[in-house]
Parts: sequence; C-alpha cells; structure tokens
Amino acid sequence: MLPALPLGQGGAYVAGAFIVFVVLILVYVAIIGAKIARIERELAELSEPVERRPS
Amino acid sequence: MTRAVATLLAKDLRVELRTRESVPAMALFAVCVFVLFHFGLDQDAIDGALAAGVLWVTLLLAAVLGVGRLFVAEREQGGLEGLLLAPIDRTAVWVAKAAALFIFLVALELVTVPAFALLLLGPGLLEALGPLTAILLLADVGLAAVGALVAALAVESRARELIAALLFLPLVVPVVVAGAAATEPLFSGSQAPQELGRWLVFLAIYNALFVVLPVAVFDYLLED
Amino acid sequence: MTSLASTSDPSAAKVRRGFGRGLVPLSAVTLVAMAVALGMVFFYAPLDADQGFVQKIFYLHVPMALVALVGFIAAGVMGFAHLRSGDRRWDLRSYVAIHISTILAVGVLATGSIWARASWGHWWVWSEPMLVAFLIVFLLYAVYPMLRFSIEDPGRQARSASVFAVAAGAFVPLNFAAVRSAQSLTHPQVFSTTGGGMPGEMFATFLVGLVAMALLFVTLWKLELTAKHAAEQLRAVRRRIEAAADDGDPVGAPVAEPGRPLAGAAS
Amino acid sequence: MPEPAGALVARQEGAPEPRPAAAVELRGLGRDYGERPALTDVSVRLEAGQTLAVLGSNGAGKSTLLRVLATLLRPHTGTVSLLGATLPAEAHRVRGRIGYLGHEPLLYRDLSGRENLLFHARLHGVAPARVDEVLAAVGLSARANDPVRQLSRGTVQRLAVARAVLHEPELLLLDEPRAGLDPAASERLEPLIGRGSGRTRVLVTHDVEGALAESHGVLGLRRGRVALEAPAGELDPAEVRSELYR
Repeated sequence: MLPALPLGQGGAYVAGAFIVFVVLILVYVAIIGAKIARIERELAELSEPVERRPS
Repeated sequence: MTRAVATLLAKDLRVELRTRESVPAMALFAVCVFVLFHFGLDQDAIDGALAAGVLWVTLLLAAVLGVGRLFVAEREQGGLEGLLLAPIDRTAVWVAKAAALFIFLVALELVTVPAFALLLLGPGLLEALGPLTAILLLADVGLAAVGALVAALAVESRARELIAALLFLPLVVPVVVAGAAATEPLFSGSQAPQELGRWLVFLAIYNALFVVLPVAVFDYLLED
Repeated sequence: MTSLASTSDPSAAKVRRGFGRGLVPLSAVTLVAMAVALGMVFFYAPLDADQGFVQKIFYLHVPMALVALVGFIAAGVMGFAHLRSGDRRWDLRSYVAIHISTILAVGVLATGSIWARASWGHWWVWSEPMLVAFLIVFLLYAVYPMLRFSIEDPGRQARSASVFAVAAGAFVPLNFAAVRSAQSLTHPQVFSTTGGGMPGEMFATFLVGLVAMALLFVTLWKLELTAKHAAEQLRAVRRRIEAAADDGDPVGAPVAEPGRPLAGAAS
Repeated sequence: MPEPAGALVARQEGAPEPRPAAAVELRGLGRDYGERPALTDVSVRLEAGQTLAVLGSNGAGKSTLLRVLATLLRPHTGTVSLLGATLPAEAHRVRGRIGYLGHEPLLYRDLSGRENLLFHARLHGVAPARVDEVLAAVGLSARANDPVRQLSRGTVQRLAVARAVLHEPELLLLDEPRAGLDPAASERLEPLIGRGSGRTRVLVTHDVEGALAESHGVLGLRRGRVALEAPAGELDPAEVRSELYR
C-alpha cells in the first residue's frame, strides 16, 4: 500500500545524502562518546585511592 | 580618546619608519605575486574580471602580511602592558592600530597599483584611476578594521601570524567580492562603470559593521 | 536525569545544577519529530515537477543549513553574553554551539554537492549561493578550535573565543548577502530559502523537517554541554585533590573542607 | 561617594568613615593563574605614604599580587581598594596614579629613551618638560637619543624607573627595582623610588635585610597564601628567612 519509491537513477543520490547525514550524526555521537569515556577513565583514576583508603 | 589615538598612531608610524618592516615587505611581496600570476596565467596583459581579480587577490595577500605584524612591537617588547597601564580608553588601541594598517595599505597601493598597470594591466589605468581610488580607499577601511581586530585576537595565541591570516581571509571575502566586481568594468576598456554605486554602498555597510563591532567588544580582549 | 552535582557534604550551600536535566524527554521529542519528518518527506510530499525524486534532498539540505546558520549566530550572542557577564558557562555554550554548527556545515556542503551532482551534473557549482557562502563560513569557523587551543590561559582563551564568535556571528549574514549579490542568477533559484513558490504539502514537509533539525541541534547541544561541564567539574575535583596532596595531607584523601562543597566547581 | 582627588590621608566631609582611607586595602584577594590558584585569601592594609615589603620564594605569588595592584590582572575573589577606588570596576580611575616597575621595561627597543618617555608622557597627559627633568634625575640626559636597543641592561632599568615615575604617581609598585643596578645607580634612584620619595610603595624583593630596613610593614607569601604579616620593626631577618624560604 506504500507507493513504491521511484528510486531510479536519482534515488541513489538521495539515499547518499541521507546516509551522509546519518554518518555525520554518528561521528558526532562518537566524539561525545570518546569525551565521556575519558571522563570515566579520569574518574576511575581519582576514586581509586579513595577506595584503597577506607575514610 | 582622540589624543590617545593620535599618540598611539604617531608611535606606530615612528616605529614603522624606524624599522621599515611592514610596508616595504608588503610591496615587494605584491610585485612578486604579480610575477607569479604572469607565469601562472601565462599572459602578458590581462583585463576585465581577470585583471580585477588579480589586483584584489594580490592586495589581500599583501594585507595579510601587514596584519600578522601589527602587534609585533607590543608583543616582543612588552609594550602592550605599557598601554594597559595608561589611563586611556582601551578601544583607542584598536582605533590606532586600524588607522596604522589603513595608512600601510594606502602606501602599499601607491606602489602596487602602478606596478600592476606596468606589468599586467592591458587597458590604460588613467581613466579608471578616479573611481578605482574611491573603491580602494573604501575597501581599505574595512580591511584595516577587520585586520586590527583579527591581529589583536591572534596576538595571545602561539601561532600568531598563521591564525591571523586564517581568520582574516574568510572575513574579508565580501571586500574582494565587492572590490573586484566594482573594479571589473574599469579594467574593461571604455565601458562606463555601471553598478559602481551599488558596490560602494555594500562596502560602506561592511565597514559600518566592522567598525561598530570591535568598538563594542575590543576592550574585553585586553582584559586579563 | 537526576542533577549531576549531588554532593555528600550537607553544608553545600548551593547544589550546582548540571546541564543534564530534561535531556531524556528532549531526545524523545526529537526522535518523534525526525521520524515524522522522514515519513513526510518520502510518503507525503509530492514529487517535484522538474527535479523529480532528487528534490527530496532539499528537505535535508536546507533545514540543516538554516539550523547551522542560526547556531552560528546564536553562538555569537552567547559569546557576547559571556563577555558582558563574565560567566564562563556562556562561553561553554557558545563553544558547543559552534562545534555542532560546524559539523552541520560539513553536512550542508556534502548534501549540497550531492544535490548539485544529481541535478546539474558536477559536484561543485560556484553559481549556487548557499554552497559558496557555506564554504566561506566553514573556512572561517574551522579556525575557531585552532584559536582556542593555541591560547593556554583559560580566561584569555574564553575571551578571545567569545570575541571571535561575536565577529564571525555578525559576519555570517553579511557573507550571504555578498555571495548572493555576486552571483549572476542565471540558473533557476531551486531552493530559495523562503520556499515561496512551493505547493502546500512541500512547504509543510519542509517546516516539519526544519523543526526536527532544530530539535536535533538542541539535543546534541545539551548532550555535549553536559559532557563538557562534567569534564570541567572533574578537573576541579582533581585540582582540589592535588592541592590537598601538596599541602602535606595524606595523598588522595578527598578532604571536604568545611563550608566548601567537595563537588562545587571552581566558580 | 567620590574620593576627592589626592586627599588621601584624612576625609574632609563628615562621612561616617571609621578609619582614614588606606592607600591600599586587600580583603580575601584570590587570583587563579590558568587553573592553578596563584593567590588565595590575601588580606593586607597599607596606609598612605608607607612602604610594604612583599617577601617570598619564587612562585609564591609576589609578582601576581603586584600585577593585580597595577590593575593588569583582575582579582577573581575578594575585594581590592586602591587609592579610594575599588577594583576592577573603577580601575580606570586609578591607572594614571600608579607607577609600575615590573620585570619588563615596557619600552620600545626601536625608539630612543626620550621618544619612549615622550610617548608615555603624552599618554598620561604629562608636560614634555617633565621628561627632561626625569632623564636628568636618572642621569641619562646624555644617552637620551640612542635607541633603547643599544642600551645596557642597567641603563634600560634606569630608563624604566624614569618611565614609572614620569607621571608622579601616588602609588609605586616596584618588582625588584634594584636588579641589575650598581650601587651608584641605586643611590641615584633613591629619591625617585626609595623611601626618600615619600610615596606609598609596595616593594617586591628577596633582600630580607634591606626590606626590613626600608619598609613599615612586611607581607610574607608562601604558595599564594599569607605566611606572615607584621610591622617591619617586630621581625628578625633569620626568623623571616626560615619561615618563607624553607
């Protein structure tokens, strides 16, 4: 019932454009992910001596 | 304010006359670029849009050299703190540096435009000189205003000349657009300069923006 | 999302509200909006008379361009707010807005050149004002990270970055005017941003796409702000621990000095 | 309530001012350098006409404190009151009344000594005649027209002193002023920047004995915090040295 999408020759470009968009968003999420991972590592570094020393 | 600007400007011009660092370098650089364009384009004489483009791009690249050196006296000889200690409005520092750069650009053009006419320009320069001078002077105001702001922005950073150039060039694209478009008819033989007014108004708007804007934000740059 | 800066020290005068509140509901709304927009683009909007299916890129390219431009201008406003108020969080917001707008600008250039290839046969078209203007804007804002990382002192870095954001933000509209007036408009103005000549359904689809893109921008903006703010708080805690260690206290004991909340970020 | 220009010692109006306005008053001054605190919780008070010596090892924050007083650095926390103006809001009101002598001479190498002083004179709105007067006072009248680039370090320091006192400042901020000066030159500069000048002075130095001799109060800094603060008379050099230079 959905109209068959006239993908044809032009469709490849449209698909390409949307794929580029999705890739960009994923790249951005990866940048933020790396930032959060670094925070986690630093947090572990900081809290490690605290666990060793029961206050 | 005007007393401070006059004092600062006099000092900048005196240092430039004493060291002769900026203007001669800019002029020599411009002539070198003309030679490069001659071989690059493999043309003995150019006119119309091509000539306008070559002139404006060369002027812009030479201006970048001037922008990179604008705060070198303050930077290397600790002069900046001397200015910060003085009881003056700190925006005067930007006004004086912009005025100095404007004078350097005019001096540059006094050498470069005749050299361009001699080396590359096909049609004669004389009848185009009147409107061309108006365009150049108006554009120099914008280039000087942006150049002084960008030079101050970059002075704090390690890669000073590099950052100044990379900030300066995109920001002055409108000046090249308007300058080249206005100059093109002047270099196309006898055509009357149509649409000159439109481009001059455009340059005036650009100048207004990049004079008002630094006045509002410049002294935040010198705060510490 | 509970507030980030929960602190064990009861005497903490002010619990510093993190940036993370409201991120989950916002992401949900954005997801819905994007799904609706996508559906409308492919199943609701009619095919363009002369461009055919290729015109669908319009619903992605133009919203992305508009949101990126508004992002740059908003970053300029935030930079100015930082200069006026001295509150470093405005600089952080401006920094993140420019970061996302720059990435969207890459998207605009990519989708724009794909569209140019599809409808006019070559990847780069100098007579298309949106593309040319965005190339200049991208070249300018690509220098922003270089400017920030070449200045060590955080205070001075924030101030220089904010002055840049204000100048560049004011430059963006002017740049468009310059590029547009330099073009001799020989070929059809396919995607005039006002979308004046478009039939109702197309315009509706475009609007939904614009809203979805704007929501996406705000979501990513809040996400990155949260991450950056957390990183700054972490650095503050690390400095406090190192300072405590220097003053001869047992290494690594995060001492909560009376009256000063452990997790309070350096103002 | 605007402070009448120059009348620093006592207040004329009947304003309910508990104590005469101090030339310099810091309360809980804090200043970060990058992300590291350079000064923390520094409080001190200096009466007009008196000299405060600031002692401490390298990196203790002495120069930072001086640059805050010179309005070059804004305080991050605490309050700073200088010659009746509160920093950083009213910094512009006091800039013309402070003489700052830091590590940098603040002179343009390509200009001559006279040209540099004329430049600063015009910026501060001082009569050009004062330039020759000051050049004579530091004994540089002869070499006034040589570019600063060709002058020796000691001569440049004397020129820097001339620049600092050119506009007859009410407050002198001196960062190791006698560095690079031979005894004769120090003697010559005494009336300009020494105790004999009668000006309020903040003197940063490592010479503990000299500081105790020529100052009224001493402020000792360690790692950006106040380690000791007392009138000079009550301090014994050995004790000061052990406290600050451990």
